Amino acid sequence: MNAPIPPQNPPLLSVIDLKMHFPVRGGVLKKTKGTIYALDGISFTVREGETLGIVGESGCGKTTAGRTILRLYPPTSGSVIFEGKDLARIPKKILRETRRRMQMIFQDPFESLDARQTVYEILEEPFLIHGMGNPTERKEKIHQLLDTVGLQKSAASLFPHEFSGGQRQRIGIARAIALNPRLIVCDEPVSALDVSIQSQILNLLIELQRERGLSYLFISHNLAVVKYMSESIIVMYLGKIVEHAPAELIYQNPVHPYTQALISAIPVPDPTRKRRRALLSGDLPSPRNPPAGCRFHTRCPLVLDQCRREEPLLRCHEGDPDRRVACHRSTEGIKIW
Amino acid sequence: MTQAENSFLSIRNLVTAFDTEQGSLRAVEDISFSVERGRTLGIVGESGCGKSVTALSIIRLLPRPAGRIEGGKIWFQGTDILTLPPERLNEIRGNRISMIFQEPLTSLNPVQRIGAQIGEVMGIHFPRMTKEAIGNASLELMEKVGIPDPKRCVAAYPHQISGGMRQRVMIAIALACKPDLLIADEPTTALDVTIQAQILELMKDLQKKTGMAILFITHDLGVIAEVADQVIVMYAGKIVEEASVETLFKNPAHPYTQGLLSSIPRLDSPRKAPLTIIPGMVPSLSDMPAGCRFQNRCPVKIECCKTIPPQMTALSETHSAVCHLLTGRKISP
Amino acid sequence: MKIDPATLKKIKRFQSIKRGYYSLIAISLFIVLSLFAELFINSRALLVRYDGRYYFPTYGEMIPGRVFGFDYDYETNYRELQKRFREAPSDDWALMPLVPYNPYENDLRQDDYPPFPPSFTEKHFLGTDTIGRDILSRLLYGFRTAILFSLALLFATYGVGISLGCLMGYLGGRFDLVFQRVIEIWTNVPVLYVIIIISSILVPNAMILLLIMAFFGWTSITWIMRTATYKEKTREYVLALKALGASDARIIFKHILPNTLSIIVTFAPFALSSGIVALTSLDYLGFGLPAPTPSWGELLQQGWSNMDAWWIASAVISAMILTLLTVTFVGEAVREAFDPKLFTTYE
Amino acid sequence: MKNAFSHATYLLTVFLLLILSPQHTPLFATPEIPSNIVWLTNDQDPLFSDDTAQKGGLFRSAVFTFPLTFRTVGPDSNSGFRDAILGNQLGLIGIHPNTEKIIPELATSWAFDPDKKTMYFKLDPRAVWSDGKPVTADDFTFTLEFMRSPHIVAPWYNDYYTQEIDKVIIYDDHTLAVVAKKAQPDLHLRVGINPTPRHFYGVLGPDFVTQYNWRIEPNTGPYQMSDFEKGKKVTFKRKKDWWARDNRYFKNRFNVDRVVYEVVRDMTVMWEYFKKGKIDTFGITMPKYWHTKTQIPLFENGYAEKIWFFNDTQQSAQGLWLNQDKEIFKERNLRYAFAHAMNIEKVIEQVLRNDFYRLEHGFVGYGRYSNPSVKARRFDIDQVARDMKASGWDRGPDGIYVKNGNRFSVEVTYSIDEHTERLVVLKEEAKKAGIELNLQKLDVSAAYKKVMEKNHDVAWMGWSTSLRPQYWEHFHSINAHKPQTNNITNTDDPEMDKLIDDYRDSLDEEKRIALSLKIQEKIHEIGCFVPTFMVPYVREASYRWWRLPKVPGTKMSGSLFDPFGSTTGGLFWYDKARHEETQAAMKEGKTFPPVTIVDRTYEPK
Repeated sequence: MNAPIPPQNPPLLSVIDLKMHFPVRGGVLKKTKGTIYALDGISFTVREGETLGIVGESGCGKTTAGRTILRLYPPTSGSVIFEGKDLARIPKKILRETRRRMQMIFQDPFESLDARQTVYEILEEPFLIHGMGNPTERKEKIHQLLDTVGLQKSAASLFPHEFSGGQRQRIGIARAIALNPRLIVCDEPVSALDVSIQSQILNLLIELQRERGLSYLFISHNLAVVKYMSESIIVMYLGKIVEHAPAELIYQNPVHPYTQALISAIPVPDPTRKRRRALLSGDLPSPRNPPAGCRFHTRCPLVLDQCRREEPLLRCHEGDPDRRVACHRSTEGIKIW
Repeated sequence: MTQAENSFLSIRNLVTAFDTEQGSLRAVEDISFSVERGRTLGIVGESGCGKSVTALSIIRLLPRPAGRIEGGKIWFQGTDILTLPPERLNEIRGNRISMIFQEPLTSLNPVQRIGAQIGEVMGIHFPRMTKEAIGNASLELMEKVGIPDPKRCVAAYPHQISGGMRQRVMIAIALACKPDLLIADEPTTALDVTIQAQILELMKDLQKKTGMAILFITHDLGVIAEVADQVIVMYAGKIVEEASVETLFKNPAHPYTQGLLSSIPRLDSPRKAPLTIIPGMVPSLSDMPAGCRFQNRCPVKIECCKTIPPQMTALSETHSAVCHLLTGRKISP
Repeated sequence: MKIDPATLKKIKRFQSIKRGYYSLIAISLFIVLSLFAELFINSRALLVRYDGRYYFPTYGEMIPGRVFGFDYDYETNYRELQKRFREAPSDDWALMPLVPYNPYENDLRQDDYPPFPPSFTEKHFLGTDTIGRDILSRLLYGFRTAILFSLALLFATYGVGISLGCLMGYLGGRFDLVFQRVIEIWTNVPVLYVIIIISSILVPNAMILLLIMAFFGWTSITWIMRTATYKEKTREYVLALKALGASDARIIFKHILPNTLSIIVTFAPFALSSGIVALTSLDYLGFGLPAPTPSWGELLQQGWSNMDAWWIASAVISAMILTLLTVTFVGEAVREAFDPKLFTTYE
Repeated sequence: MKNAFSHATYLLTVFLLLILSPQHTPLFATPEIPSNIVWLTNDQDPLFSDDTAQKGGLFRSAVFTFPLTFRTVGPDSNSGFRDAILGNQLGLIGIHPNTEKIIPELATSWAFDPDKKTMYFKLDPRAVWSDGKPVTADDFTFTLEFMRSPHIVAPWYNDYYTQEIDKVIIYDDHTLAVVAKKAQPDLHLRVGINPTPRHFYGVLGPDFVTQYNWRIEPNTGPYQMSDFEKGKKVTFKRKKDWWARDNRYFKNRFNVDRVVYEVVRDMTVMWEYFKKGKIDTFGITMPKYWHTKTQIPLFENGYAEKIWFFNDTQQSAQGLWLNQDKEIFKERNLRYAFAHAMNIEKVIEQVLRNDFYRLEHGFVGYGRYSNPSVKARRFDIDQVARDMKASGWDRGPDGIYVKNGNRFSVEVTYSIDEHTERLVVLKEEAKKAGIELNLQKLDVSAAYKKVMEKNHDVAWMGWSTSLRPQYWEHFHSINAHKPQTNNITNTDDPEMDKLIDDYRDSLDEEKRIALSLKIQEKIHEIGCFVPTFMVPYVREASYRWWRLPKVPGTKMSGSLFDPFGSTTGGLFWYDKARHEETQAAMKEGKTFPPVTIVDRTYEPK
């Protein structure tokens, strides 16, 4: 197949073999009793003006990925190259400055705002932290921001709890774009919102991306939303990337059995489409004790002996540099439903 | 006996209110519907629309003294639940009507073993069962809800098992007394999709086997599409549309239902194409507009929506909606 | 700076709890009153006119008797002065406070022995203690001592507790670990005994007592603050601030502290009353502030050993009940306002 | 014993010199009694008991704490309860409480050696231990062994019996001599030691302290402990055929059959016990009790009686001790001014209800050894002004004297709660005189430590007494300027040293008395001690069926209802008829005229 290669934007963020292991402590002296392998060597690239989606179920490490990239957690190993600098290694001072250009939107729009501050104060905070502008300039900026995210100027004097969830998320977005970032990590930005509000926020995010050339790292458990938002998608399972592909392909032709199962499990709002279900048995194993070999082998319907012993590498699928799959049987073209 | 009294579960003109700092607010206002034996009725709506309150009203489990049922009738197999004395109520609760909740961890007693919790329910409702019989029945139940290695699970505490397993345990408890009606309030919302799929399958399967009726409450239209036979759409404490599941998804009549269906991105929707939106937000209970409650967000609002509350209009045998635009009109199936 | 509506709501709720609200007004009034106690209860005259000159003896240095024509160099006895002016009519006069006794002087009489019962003519409205000191005077000044002491103690323990607790919760790790153990050990020290031992060796003046009590009193609020901070710092808004590049200090002082404030406020009235109780108990046991500092504990001790002088015990016990009740009412109302528990049952 | 408590007036007990105690020596070949000695005895002195006294009855008393041990030496033995046990241990000789002459106890006669170091004794052959074993001369040898043993863990006794007593010489089973280390004027006060039952203790071992905690030692006195309930009460029983019951000075004494001590932990509660009739007597020396608390029907109806008995015994040197090493007290004028600023009279008149007497100097009550012409400085503001002016001090803005920025503000260290009310009055009065007192109340041991380290400005305290005035430890320069000595004023005066040295070296009583008077004048002149109060009496409340002799006590009586104590104890008796009469009256509501006895036999003029 010689699909035309689309022109690609230059990379903005490259993550190379990033690992984040959390020690589990216990006892009087808080000795390390174990390790949670939240991220166990992930690599990917986010291109300018594009969205990279990360999907996966709870505990797969997607949230950790977002936070580690922003170095809200100090990574165990690996690199996060942003604007040519390795964020995992730069000194705190430079990091603080760099953070202006990478921001985050959180799942819970109420939790992520300081309830004691007015919207004005919340939005002023980024400028104050970085010592930018005088009061008049800041005021003007804040009003602009409010306008950008579709809120009234009068909202400035109100407190977060006086808003509905969707409006709060708008405030969160306004804060995230206040410093003109280039990258925004969106961590489940709509999953706490009511369905009728979700679309408003998604539209806003798209609009902002278009206007400002933003890149998003879009994290969600909702494959439909991720697919809608992203150019390419990473599917994670237990701290590992199992599949990485352009958004359309992942839906049309998922390769990894986990991806397939995930897609088949998503309930579709169409009662007439009674599909065959690929039901996965069992639960997600604990990231404290990931299975040996392929991490998915405990639930995989296609499991071979090899899968139990040997960990599959994330390799290009069928020579396509944009498609990577970590499965021993990826070349066999088996569909599990 | 009226038809309502005769039916399996029939709610008529239910009004439930809560005392808050803003005064008494009606979380559920004048809703009526019925559920048939062996069928699944889905109630769908956004947070705060009154769907959970409806469920709690049915088994009279409202928090006191803030919440109370102000009016209406709830007929369950010929008895009006609202007039039952408390001791009779307990015979129905858990025995003929069971309920499962969204967060299985908080619904289970954290310091009691799983086995004991299942056994306890049976002990309450079948006082004549021996300990051994209860133990065996528990194991059997757990097997039935698909818990692998039930013997180990019996001895475990709730926090030691996964969320999916906990929800299965909840279902096992709910099924312990072979209820005629199962009320499931967002039973899969806290679960991962792969687990959700398992639970949904399980519920459908169990319904087939036991013939119980299910009242399935969720905000997820996708889930509704999979499980429900009949669907009620609620908005701001009122029912706005009721239809069979096929009709609803194919021919949504109420602008709100239409908006909902078109605003969610689907796996096959084109990337980053602007989504249809329902503008604005749900009015708060303390600040309900006169007339139609959806008027501030409705794209097809007309003058009378502002002042006159619309009435339920039957569009077909199985389909009715509450909208001025539909008055006098029937949509052919 | 605008008070956020959540707080405003709490304040409103507090105001609506009448018992607590009026208690707060009452206790504030008491405190203000006691701060200016010299104007109501004092042996010095408020105003003296003598030989065409006016004197304001209340605040400032003592005026020796000779200035007013007495034959002594020590402080003028203004009661006698007033009496003298009255007996020998002239333009001179002296205006005495409501209760013309200070808390230290012994109003002793020939052939009659204290404690003297309440007397309006003598202006000992609550009587005198066993060495002829005015009880009302000692009560009010004792209240001032106790409340100021408790407030100081409150600030000291809260100062330490809040900063340390905040740091423990925020920094976590080894710092937290070490102090956790320290607190655990600290809380197992029987504080009262330690204070008794220390204050029997050291001179127990107010400052030292305060230091000792603060030294052992900081743990509970530290623990509370640690927990609160811990909870607060894992909240997403802190993460958001970090992502914005905010410094730790900014996060702690501008965000975490204000958000944990309600917890501190809830505990404060109870801490205040326990401070009063602690000081009173120590004074009662004789390990508190040195004599002759006016103190409730000392009065209570006198009352206990002189049950027949009913006015001593009844005055100090009523005063204590009143104060503690008021403070507790305030505390209750604050807690109710800040953390309303709506009682819910299920049918 | 309860009396010791009720006299809150007695301050720090610094040394326990009070009692007779010494002891004895190893023996070589049988020694000969010197022939040049004169055997003495005393059957001439007046009796002080009452010959109408009857035997019988139960006497109930109370103690604050249960003793931690029944041992009288070693750790934890120094409780008030020790007096009860030791009260039943006789010595070789006693002191007549009124004439202060030697009277027999275990020894029937005695003799002095001209060397003024040795005293000879003949034991009463009838003397037996409570377990029936005879008391022999060897028991006195054993006292020395016992008291010198490291196993008793009592350094003070170890030291005393080594430094003061040289040896005990045994001539035969009932004849012995006790030899002091050095010649002394009042030898009999040192060598009249107690016996210790060798047959009871045998060889002492390192487990002595634990082994004898709760064992009851055989004794020679009128009572023996019969049973006890740990933490609650102790009962003493009168010996039916006590060997000394008919001795001249023991006759008609030690009358009650049983004495019960119950533990009552609080003074106020103890008073309630008395009012309920659960204990028989109560010490009411304190003004509060004498004047106020006894104004109740119990006394008004005559069921209980009050007695005020003046004694004439050595008075504790109570007062303010100025530390002359402190800058402010280096100047004599300032010491005088301080003394004149202490309004002791006001305290006596208006706080202490004239119940206390002004102590004129530190050595009152020592008979001829006391100087009646030394009078304490009286409160005198003008005199203070003169003294201060002479030293160049003036009143500051707050009325307190200042000079070069130094205020005349001194710290008064004290340790007894009840004294606070006296001190606050002194403080207010001193303020008028221009001197500021800062009251520093410390725990007893902390105060003691502070004073012993000479860190005080002014110490408010008293010393316990001995039979003769002791000057050397308090006023000799050899004890000045160093810690852990009793010269807490740091008196350092060559003239004083000379007088004290002469006093100590002299074996001639008349000369000693003359020197004693001189020293007391000198102390007054130095002005480093402001004497305060004395309480030359005891006051007791008792139910009316408890009877006392016509003169209810002796010159030396510290309590009228001390059931034991060979010198002054056991004078009272139980009147059964009156008890029954009173009980009947109480039941019927009949009353008796109230009785308050004031006995002024020994009142100081």
